[in-house]
Amino acid sequence: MTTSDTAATDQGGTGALLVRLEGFEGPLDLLLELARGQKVDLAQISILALVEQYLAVIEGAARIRLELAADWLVMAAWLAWLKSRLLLPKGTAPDEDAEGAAEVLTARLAALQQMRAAALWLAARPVLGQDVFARGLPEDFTMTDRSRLAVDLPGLMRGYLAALRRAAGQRSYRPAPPALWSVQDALARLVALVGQLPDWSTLEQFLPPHLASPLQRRAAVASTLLASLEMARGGGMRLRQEWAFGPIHLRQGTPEDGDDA
Amino acid sequence: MTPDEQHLRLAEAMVFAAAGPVSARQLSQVLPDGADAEAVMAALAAHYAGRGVELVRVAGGVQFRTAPDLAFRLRRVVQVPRRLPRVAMETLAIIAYHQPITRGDIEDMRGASLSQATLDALLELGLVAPQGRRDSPGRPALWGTTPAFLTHFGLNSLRDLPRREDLLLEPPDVAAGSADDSPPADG
Amino acid sequence: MTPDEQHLRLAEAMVFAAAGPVSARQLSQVLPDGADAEAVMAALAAHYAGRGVELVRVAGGVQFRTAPDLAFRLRRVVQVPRRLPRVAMETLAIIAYHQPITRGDIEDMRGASLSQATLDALLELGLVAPQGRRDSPGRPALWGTTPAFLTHFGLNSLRDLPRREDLLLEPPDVAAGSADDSPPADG
Repeated sequence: MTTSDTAATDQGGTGALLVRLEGFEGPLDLLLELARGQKVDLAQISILALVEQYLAVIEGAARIRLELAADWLVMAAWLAWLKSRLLLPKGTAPDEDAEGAAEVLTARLAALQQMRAAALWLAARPVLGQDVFARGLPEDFTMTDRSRLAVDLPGLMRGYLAALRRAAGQRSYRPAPPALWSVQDALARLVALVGQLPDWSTLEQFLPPHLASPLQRRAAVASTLLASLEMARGGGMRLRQEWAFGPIHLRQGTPEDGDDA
Repeated sequence: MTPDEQHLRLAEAMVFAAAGPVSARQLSQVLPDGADAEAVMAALAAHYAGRGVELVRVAGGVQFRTAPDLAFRLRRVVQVPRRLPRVAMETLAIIAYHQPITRGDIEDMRGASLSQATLDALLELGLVAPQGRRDSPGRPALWGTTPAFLTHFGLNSLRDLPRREDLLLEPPDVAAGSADDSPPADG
Repeated sequence: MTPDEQHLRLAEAMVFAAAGPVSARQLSQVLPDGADAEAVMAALAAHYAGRGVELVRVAGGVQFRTAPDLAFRLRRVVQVPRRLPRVAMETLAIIAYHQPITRGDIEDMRGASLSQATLDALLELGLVAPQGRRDSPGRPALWGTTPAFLTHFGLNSLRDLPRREDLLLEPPDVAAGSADDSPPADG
C-alpha cells in the first residue's frame, strides 16, 4: 500500500520519478512493485516486460541524476544481460542460463512478496499496546526475604588477609625519623670537648664524626652553633667571627672575659 | 461457593495481577494440588468471553487484554506508541519465518541494506534477540524472535504464523489497502 | 447487547488498562455523551463483587485489585541473601582466628577503629558472642565465634579453618601484637 502506485507508468514526470525511486527500498523493492503491476500471480509475470520496465525507470532516473546508487546500476546491468539472452531469435535452443536466471529472479521476488504478506498479516493482528491493552497496573506479590546471609569461607579468608595486609601496610609506611644531631647532643659534646682545647678552634671541630648526608651535616652545624650560643650566654664559651659568613671560632670562656661574647 | 469457583477466583487474581502471560504450570503452583490448571483457564476464558477484558492465549500462557473492538475509544485516553515502520515489519517477518538468520541473509532477501534504526526499533521493543553465531567465516550473529514478539502480536507460538504457501494464496491486493487493517504508520 | 452493557465493557477495559486510578471524569471521556459514569462504575463494582479481582475506590477514582483473601495464596517469597559489609567480614575473620580477643586487639590488628555498629551487626546475626572478660585494666570483654558461625560457613569446627601459615605469604610479623600463631582452639 505504501508504494503501490507503480513508477513504471510515471516516466513522463521526471521529478516525480526521482522521488519515487528514492522511496523504494532497493532494486528488488522496485522490481516487485513493477511485477505487481503486471499480474496477481508472480509465477505468470513476463520477465522480459519486467526487465524492460526496470531498465526504463533506471534510464529515466539516470538522465536526471547520474549518481545512482551502485546496487541500482548492478541490478540494471544484470537485467540487461538477462534481457539480451531472452531475446535470442526464436528457433535457436533456449538459453538455459537465462531461463535459470529468470527463475531465480522470480523466486526472489516471490520470497519477498511472501514476507511482505507476512508483515501485513502481523500488522493486522491485535497488537499489544496498539489495539489491545494489558493491565496498566500489574500487582507484584513477590516478597523478598533478605534475612539469610550470603557468606562463604573464601570471603572470610579474603577479609582476614585484607585486614592484616592493611595493618601491615600502615606500619611500613610510617617514615622512620631521620637521625639528626640535636641541640642536646651538641651541648653534651661541646661540654665534653671544650676543656680539652687550649685556644680558638673552628666550630667544625666540634661536629660529631660520621656525618653521611649534607642534611645531617647542616643539622649538626646548626645544632652545635645553637648549643655554643647557649653556653656563651652562661659565660662558659666565647665565640668569634672575623667577617660575615666567615668561619666561627670557639674557645672556653674564662671569668675575666666578662660578658663581651 | 464450590471449590471450583474458588479455583477460578485464584486463577483470575493471578492472571490479573501478572505483568505478562501466565503459563498453566505457573498457575498450577498456586492452585491446590490436583486442580486442572488447563480446565480452570478454559472456564475463566469462557467467563470473560465478550466482556471488555478478555482472556487470550499468548506466548504459551494466558493474559488478560482489552477487547480489540474497544481500541478505538480507549486510544482517546491511553497513550499509544507509534506503530513499527513498514521496513521494520518486513524485517521482523523475515526474521520470524527464517530464524535463526544473519543480517546478511535478511539484506539479501530484501535486496536492501538493513539500517541501524530498524534494528534499534526491533531491539527496543525486545521483539528480536541474537541467538548465537553461525559457524561460517566472520561468525555472524544469528537473529531470532523473542517471547515478547509472541506477546506483542498476540500469538501463542510461532506455529500460529500462517504457512508460507498460504501467505501467497492471498491476493497481493491486500497490500493495496484493504479497508479494515490500518497501514503501518510510516507510509 | 444493551447500550449499558457496552458502557460496562468500556469502563472495564479502561480501568483495566489504566496505569492509575480512574476518576468518573476520566471515564466519561471514553463513554458516549450523556452516559452516567458514576452509575457505570457502581454497576462494574457490583459485577466484580466476590470475584478474584475487585473494583475498589481509592484516592482519585477506582481501580482493580486482587481480592484481599487471595493475596497470601499468590505470595511468592524470593530469597535474596545478604552479603556482609567488608568491615564486618574482616572483623569476623580476625575474631575467628584470634578468639578470644578484645575489641582493642581487633582494632590493633586491622589498623583501624572498629565501630560499635559493626560489632552489633555481628552480634545480632549471632555470628559472635562475648566470652568473658580479660583480667586486665578495665576488664575488656572478650569476643569469640558461635556455633552459628560454623553453620554459616559450613565448618565442623574451628580447626577446619585454613591455618594462618597456609594463608599468609608474608612473614608472620604482619600480625604483630597477636599473642600466638597457632590455629585457634575449638570455640
